[in-house]
Amino acid sequence: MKRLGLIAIIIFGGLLFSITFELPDLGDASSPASTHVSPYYIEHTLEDTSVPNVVTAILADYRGYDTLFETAVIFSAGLACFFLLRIPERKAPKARFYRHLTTGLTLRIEKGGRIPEESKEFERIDSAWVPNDVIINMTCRLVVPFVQLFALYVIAHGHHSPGGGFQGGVIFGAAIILFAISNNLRSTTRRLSEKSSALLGSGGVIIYLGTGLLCILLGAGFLNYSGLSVFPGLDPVSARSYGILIVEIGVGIAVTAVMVWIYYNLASAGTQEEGL
Amino acid sequence: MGGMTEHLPAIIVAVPLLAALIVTVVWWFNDRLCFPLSVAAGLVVCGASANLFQKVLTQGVIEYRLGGWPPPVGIVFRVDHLNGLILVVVTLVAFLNLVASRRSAEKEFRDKVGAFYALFLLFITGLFGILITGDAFNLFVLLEIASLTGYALIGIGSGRASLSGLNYLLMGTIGASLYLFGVGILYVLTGSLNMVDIAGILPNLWPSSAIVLAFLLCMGGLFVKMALFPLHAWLPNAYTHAPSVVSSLVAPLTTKVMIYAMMRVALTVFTFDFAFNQIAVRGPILWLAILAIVGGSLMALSQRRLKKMLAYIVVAEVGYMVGGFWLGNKAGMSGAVLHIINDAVMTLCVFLAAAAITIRTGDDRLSSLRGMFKRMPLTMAVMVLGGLSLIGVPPTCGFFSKWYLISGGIEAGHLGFVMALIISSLVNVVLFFRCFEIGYFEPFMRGGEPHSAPVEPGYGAPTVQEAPVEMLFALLTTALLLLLLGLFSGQIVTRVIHQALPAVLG
Amino acid sequence: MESFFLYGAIYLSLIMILSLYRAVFGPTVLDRMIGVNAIGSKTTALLVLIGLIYQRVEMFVDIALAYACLNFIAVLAASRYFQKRKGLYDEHH
Amino acid sequence: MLAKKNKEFFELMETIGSIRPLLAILASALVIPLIILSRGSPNLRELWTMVGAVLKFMIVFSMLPMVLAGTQIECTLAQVLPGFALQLRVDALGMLFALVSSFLWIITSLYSIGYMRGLQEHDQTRYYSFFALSLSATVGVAFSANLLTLYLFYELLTLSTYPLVTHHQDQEARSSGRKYLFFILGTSIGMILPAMLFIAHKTGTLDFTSQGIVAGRISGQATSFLVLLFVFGFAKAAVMPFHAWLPAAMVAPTPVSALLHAVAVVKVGVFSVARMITGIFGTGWLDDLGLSTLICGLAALTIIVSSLIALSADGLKRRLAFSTIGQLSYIILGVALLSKSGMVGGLLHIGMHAFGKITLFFCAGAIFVATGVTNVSQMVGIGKRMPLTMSAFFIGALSVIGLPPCGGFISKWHLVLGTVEAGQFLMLGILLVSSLLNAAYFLPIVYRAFFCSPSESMFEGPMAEAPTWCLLPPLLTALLSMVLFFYPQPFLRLARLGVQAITGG
Amino acid sequence: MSLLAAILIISGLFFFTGGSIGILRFPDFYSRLHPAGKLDTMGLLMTMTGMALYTVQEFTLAAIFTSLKILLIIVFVFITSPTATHAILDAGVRAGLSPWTAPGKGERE
Amino acid sequence: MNVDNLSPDELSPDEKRQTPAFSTSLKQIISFAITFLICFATWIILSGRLDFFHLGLGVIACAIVARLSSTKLISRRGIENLPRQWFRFVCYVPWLLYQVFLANLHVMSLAFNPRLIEVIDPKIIRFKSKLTRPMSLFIFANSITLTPGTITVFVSITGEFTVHVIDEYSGLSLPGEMEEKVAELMGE
Amino acid sequence: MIWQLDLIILLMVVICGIAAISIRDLLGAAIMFGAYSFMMCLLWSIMGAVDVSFTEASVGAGVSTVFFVAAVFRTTRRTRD
Amino acid sequence: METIGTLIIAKYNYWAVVVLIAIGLYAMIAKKNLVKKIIGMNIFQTAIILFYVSIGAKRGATLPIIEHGHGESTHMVHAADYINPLPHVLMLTAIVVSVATLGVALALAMRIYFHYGTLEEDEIQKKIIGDEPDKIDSSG
Repeated sequence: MKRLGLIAIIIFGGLLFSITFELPDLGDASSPASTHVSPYYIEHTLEDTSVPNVVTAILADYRGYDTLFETAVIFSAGLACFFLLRIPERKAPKARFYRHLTTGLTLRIEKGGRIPEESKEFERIDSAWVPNDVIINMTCRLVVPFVQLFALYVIAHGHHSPGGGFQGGVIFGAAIILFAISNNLRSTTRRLSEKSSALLGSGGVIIYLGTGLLCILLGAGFLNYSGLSVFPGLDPVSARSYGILIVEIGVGIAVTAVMVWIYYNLASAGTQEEGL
Repeated sequence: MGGMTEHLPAIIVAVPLLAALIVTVVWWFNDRLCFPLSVAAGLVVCGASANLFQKVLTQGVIEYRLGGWPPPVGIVFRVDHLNGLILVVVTLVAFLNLVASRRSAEKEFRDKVGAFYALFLLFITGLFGILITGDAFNLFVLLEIASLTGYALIGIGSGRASLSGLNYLLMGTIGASLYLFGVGILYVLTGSLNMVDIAGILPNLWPSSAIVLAFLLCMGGLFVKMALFPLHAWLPNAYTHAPSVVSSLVAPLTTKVMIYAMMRVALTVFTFDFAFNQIAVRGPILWLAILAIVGGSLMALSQRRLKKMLAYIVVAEVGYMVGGFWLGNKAGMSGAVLHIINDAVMTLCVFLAAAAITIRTGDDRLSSLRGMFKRMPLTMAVMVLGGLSLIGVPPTCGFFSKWYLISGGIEAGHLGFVMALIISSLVNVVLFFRCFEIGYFEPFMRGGEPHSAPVEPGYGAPTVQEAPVEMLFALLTTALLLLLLGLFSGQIVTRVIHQALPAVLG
Repeated sequence: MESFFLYGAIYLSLIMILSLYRAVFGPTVLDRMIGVNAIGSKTTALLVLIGLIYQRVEMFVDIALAYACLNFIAVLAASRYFQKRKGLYDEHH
Repeated sequence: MLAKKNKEFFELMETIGSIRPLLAILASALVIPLIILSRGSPNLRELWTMVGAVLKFMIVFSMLPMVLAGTQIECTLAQVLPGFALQLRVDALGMLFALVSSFLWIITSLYSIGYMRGLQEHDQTRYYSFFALSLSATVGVAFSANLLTLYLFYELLTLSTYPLVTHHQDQEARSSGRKYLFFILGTSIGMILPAMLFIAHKTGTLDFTSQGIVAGRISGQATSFLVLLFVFGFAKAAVMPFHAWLPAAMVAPTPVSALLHAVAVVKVGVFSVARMITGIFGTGWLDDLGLSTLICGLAALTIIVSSLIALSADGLKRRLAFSTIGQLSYIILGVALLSKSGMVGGLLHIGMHAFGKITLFFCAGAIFVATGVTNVSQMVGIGKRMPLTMSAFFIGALSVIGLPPCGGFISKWHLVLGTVEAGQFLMLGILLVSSLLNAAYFLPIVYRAFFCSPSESMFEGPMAEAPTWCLLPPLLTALLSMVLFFYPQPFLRLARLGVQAITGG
Repeated sequence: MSLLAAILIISGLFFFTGGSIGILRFPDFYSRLHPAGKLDTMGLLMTMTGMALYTVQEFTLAAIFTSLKILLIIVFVFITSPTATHAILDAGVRAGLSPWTAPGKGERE
Repeated sequence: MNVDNLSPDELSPDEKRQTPAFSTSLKQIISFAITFLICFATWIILSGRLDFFHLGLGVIACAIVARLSSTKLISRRGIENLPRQWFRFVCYVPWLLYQVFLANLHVMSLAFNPRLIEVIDPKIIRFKSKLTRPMSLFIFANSITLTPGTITVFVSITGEFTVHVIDEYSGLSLPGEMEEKVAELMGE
Repeated sequence: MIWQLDLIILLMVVICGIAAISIRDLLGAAIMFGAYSFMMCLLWSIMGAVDVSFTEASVGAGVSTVFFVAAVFRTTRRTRD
Repeated sequence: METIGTLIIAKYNYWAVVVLIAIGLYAMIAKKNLVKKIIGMNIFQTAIILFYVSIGAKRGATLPIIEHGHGESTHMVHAADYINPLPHVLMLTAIVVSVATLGVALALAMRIYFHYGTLEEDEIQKKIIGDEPDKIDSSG
């Protein structure tokens, strides 16, 4: 197998190598790729959509349809992980673990212990050998809000700087994952349950798709945000700009939720009892 | 809603996507609503596709600009006779499958039924998108959504399913990436992603070997996705080990849609002249197709499991269509297109029947067919019809596409292809009649006791236990479709397919 | 000044190769983690340097910031592994 | 000159559109649901069968006057492929065959009732349903206007007879069924389909016309190859070496063997070959190429070899089967002689042989029902126990051998004339030799049945005929065989008309 | 200003160098963490400060915000880097990796 | 060494409970407000755009974050002396930076020392700190990690420190001055 | 377009790639894959694709490595190649 | 010599792509461990992303974010000054797709592990054969 693989790769590599001489040089400004369609984008983005970040404009508007499906792909990945891994019911474990909220100490309650599942003083956590690491906990307490804020910033400022819904969503998701890693899965799912992550995930895509469909209802084509200009105070150009923002927010929500959802399922092997 | 018809192409894709999302939401609150919602979406899509097809028939090619941007800048949908027709069949097949899947989905995915329907809808969304998109890159994205959900649906099965699913995933990703690479080279050379636009620019660049490689990469990627013979390794296991309802969804649709994508890429992007005259790939691909037909058929012979056998038949059928297309003449291409729709229905028919049997017996070995003519007479009748269609017996649609394919082969003077088709038909005879024999001659056994050779006639006649009623409905409709497609194949070919074939073919 | 940044960036990337050595050949997984962590912090600096070279530093700062936040997560996740799975080398079932 | 004459003839010939041919085909197919629905009550079920049979015969018969008047009846079902339609056309040739088969279905149905009830067979509903279906297919073949339609019904016939052949569902039936399918489906897909496609590709049409469609469009070499493909490919005609399915298929219940293997299936085979020779290749073109000798040679070989095998066969049905193989080749031989009388003889033989052979099969079935005996060697003295049956057997045998006063004589006479007309004296010799052989394998049965010494007889005791429903049909067909000797007019006229349409004379 | 920036950057690079060489040279996992955890943080601090200074040279609002953002990175790194170091070390301890001790000095704990 | 011993599964014996100066709901509001303000300041730095629209977005974003994590960022306990802490913190940072710089020089000298192996003598030491609040523990631990030759291995909630030192010299100063500073900073 | 840097980073990308597939420990491979992502991110910012770089930074550093570690955590680190 | 040097500088991106594709494909074909295969798959995908991104590169151009953008639409924008943004957009999508694929692939790998207790393909194959001794088929 190895040898076969090598031979195949050498042939394939040679084939690819042989055509490199026909392709334009790296950074060639006069290559067809840079002269056919892309100048249109660069030169017209501002007047079409008033978005300085050309990438965002293309992503969410000129080729917004791609992005709709990109979001759908992410969503289906979340759904797929859920579908493949989730094990809904499990037999109750021998012992439960609780953390005292004010001190952060861990309690081990044997089967039939007294502390109820829902308690204000205690919080049920994952398992015995996760130490309550003060340093990591504190760091995350400090860092997570800022990461979240940063993520929101990235989503909101996709028009002017790199970033946008997807990047921001991933960062937001990563912030929640960070919280899950530093604390434990159970306390994370209490804050953002699997159900809400699923709902948010589809909700995000629905925002995107709904914007597109709303455009149809408003008389423009699918995903043609200029249709939104029927709302007061919007001209077609700024309507496109706001349309892009709405869409980015949708993407952000969906991506956040789905990343978290995938993490829940991967880290707990579908039980959602105990994470990484 | 008169104004809405103009947006039909978008609606066809948006509705199942929206339904998938809503199903996901609704499922957390009430899981009984999932099925009706999905069926409603399926119905809407069926209606929309029929309507769209009608529009295409009257108005010619429909181009729908997404976001209102003109083609090379934005993405467009292009619906012509060919994909309009295939779209109708694909929506119909998907709908029938959706209806059929109810009982067993509830049984197999008790607590994840919403996710199942959502993935189902996402899967078909991807397929519809692939069919109508006019953008080379967009095709990739849609390809991925269809594949990704496909991997999940296949991997959920028990036993080796996840391994097969992962294999499929790896192969599928290679395929998609190769395609993406090919599109990348095209983009480097032309600077465009719109299929028609690329086709307009490419003739200036024909001597370039880079284009040939781009062509090979695109084709290679799609060949992997459609499981053309040497690249078919993922398919049989994936289809065998997937849950029954899934294999009856994936098997009829995936390969067919990929073959259509191949046609689309070869004809629209690279143009007929390039694909058939400028480069000499026609011969090798034809021989690959022949290998696929013969190899698939022969490997199907050695299988002991019903679904695996059917999966290998799918491999062979892929050879039919690829070969027919690459014959490069009118009859062959018509045959290939006709076979796409016929094969979608035929495969649905046999896979659904297999699913029904698997549901009732919990086993998909050939031996599980024992006594089935007595136990599930209607299912078996439909399966016989499907089998006959795959063999190519006249009143069924399989005969007609085979007719075109063989006459295309004769016209092209490619005797190898003709021989391969005939051999494969003969092998199909053996395959299906082996199944029928088992169902007919061997009595039903409970619990899989070894069967004793000579059997008293009428021994152990079991009670009739048909498939669930939804499945039966789907099965009978499919059977009807098999005959209708056969009877109307002349109309389909002259009024639809010939309209869309390249003008060079006359 | 541009060329200064350029050479600085090149120098930094050469240093990264040194860290990479540890990441590639580190005898244990933890050594690799050290190496990768070190690469991560250098990458953050390098991103801003590239921004300076492009003279669009405000665009690259965001990436660097994201990097600084997120690099930490990967390391934390990997080290978390050892808090639940004992044994530096692989467990043998 | 000849062509011109033909043309004139055709211009004279009237063609009318009617759905009657379709109705004739559907008559039996439409009773199937009724048969299935009334599976609870055997009487009702068999009533439906009879209704279907009679209805069908009446529809077919109602078209007879028109056909005899030189009219063709056409019915286009669907334009399934561009340029190739599913089309039905009733001409003299088809009428002849349809008449025989639909008439014999009535008798066979009667016989079936007796036979199946007598043996208390299982799955009778399935049996009757497929029986009806196969009759639909048979008439469909008879009325096909083009090769495509013919192929369709040919395949339908194959498939619908499979459950009949394997009716017993035991190991023997299974292996016979396999053989049956292997030969018939295999040849039709492997040989006929490509040949048909080749012709369609070369000529652009598949319609049966009087001069054939191939002439001038396909080279001689290709034509001879195609001829071989068709002659062997219609394996139902059982030209050696594609005959092996026929003896094997004798495991079926006797009515099945009787109708299908004396009338429907095998006759469909030879009818198809005849259609090929006349309608596709055209007698003129074959004559020009000298291919008739080839076909005749094949047929002659089959006749001789099968007769020799029949001589040595002990099982009665097996002997009858090999006899059938030989007789079928008579028909092919007759048509392939390309002489007028030869063709008339061949076509007549379709009917005459059918009546004779079905009698023989009915008798064999009756013997089996009454005594359970299947081998010739066990039938010593059976004539004393079942005199009526054996008399019918005797008449049937005479008809098959071709001796007066039976219908078989008429057809054989024309065949002999045909060989002389065509100048094929070798064939004449073969005909005569084979007639002798026929006599040699049939007459000893009769002889031993009636004229054995009591010590050898295995059937002492009083007369014990088979049940009435088993006995009447062979008597009836035997009688008809004799009637046909004296009054062969309808068949003769049809055959002449058909031949006239072909040769234009 | 830009000279100061250059000096800061150069010294930052110097710290980075030290960190990388330290990672290579130190004998075991625990001791390697010292250069990795500290020198890299310091290097980052210095280069970033240098770059922030350089950016703020052109004294516009945008430039100020940009350099503030760079400072924000430093803050982040100062919180996360020791934590990451600690996490890795902790992992090592839990994984049961015994620390390298100087030969001859033995375990004197 | 036994890792499991390090995890504190027993309740802390002396838990300091301060008498609340504000009611809980007021505390909530205050912590929300403080979080919001901190976030908004960060937002402005990040955004760099002072127009109405972007500030509006910022308000929304900060509100979301503050809603999500006001309990995380600002501990409810001791909310009343936050300003003082922050002032002290600002004073503490330069000292820390200086220490860090020293530490780096030290490690740097080690890294470039050709006789590295002979110079270093890593070992693990433990000590008990008098600090109790998690925040102070955290600051102390991170400061240890940043300063010469020492890395915190583990801190228990009760203030037991496990520290890896690169050589004997580095470990001498622990807990020492730094602890005092941190204690002063956090008002303990 | 800074080709000098580009080449060095490319070299490191290749090294990381080879290391990621040849380390006989899945956790190590996952970590190396993270490093590979870093390098890719750098490469793309050098080529001026800031958005792509941003995405890769957030995905490679934040999510995909965590996914890998989680998967390895739930399965096994053992690998024979 | 110089021409070779310029050639290297002019085309090295493609060659890097080729090398990375080779690495990825090799891992997917030759490695037996499923997670390794998944890593290989990702490398393969990134190689293609690299290809696209390098197409977009443009000498002497700046990032595709228009400077002094908002509100000053009178400002003339020259396409040659900005890097081609289209490949970036495409590759954003491709990266997302690859992350999604990665998630699903890992989920599948985990299921496989739970079922067979190993991630090595050959060991799984052995187990399959061991499980079903009467049904040996060669294809994986």
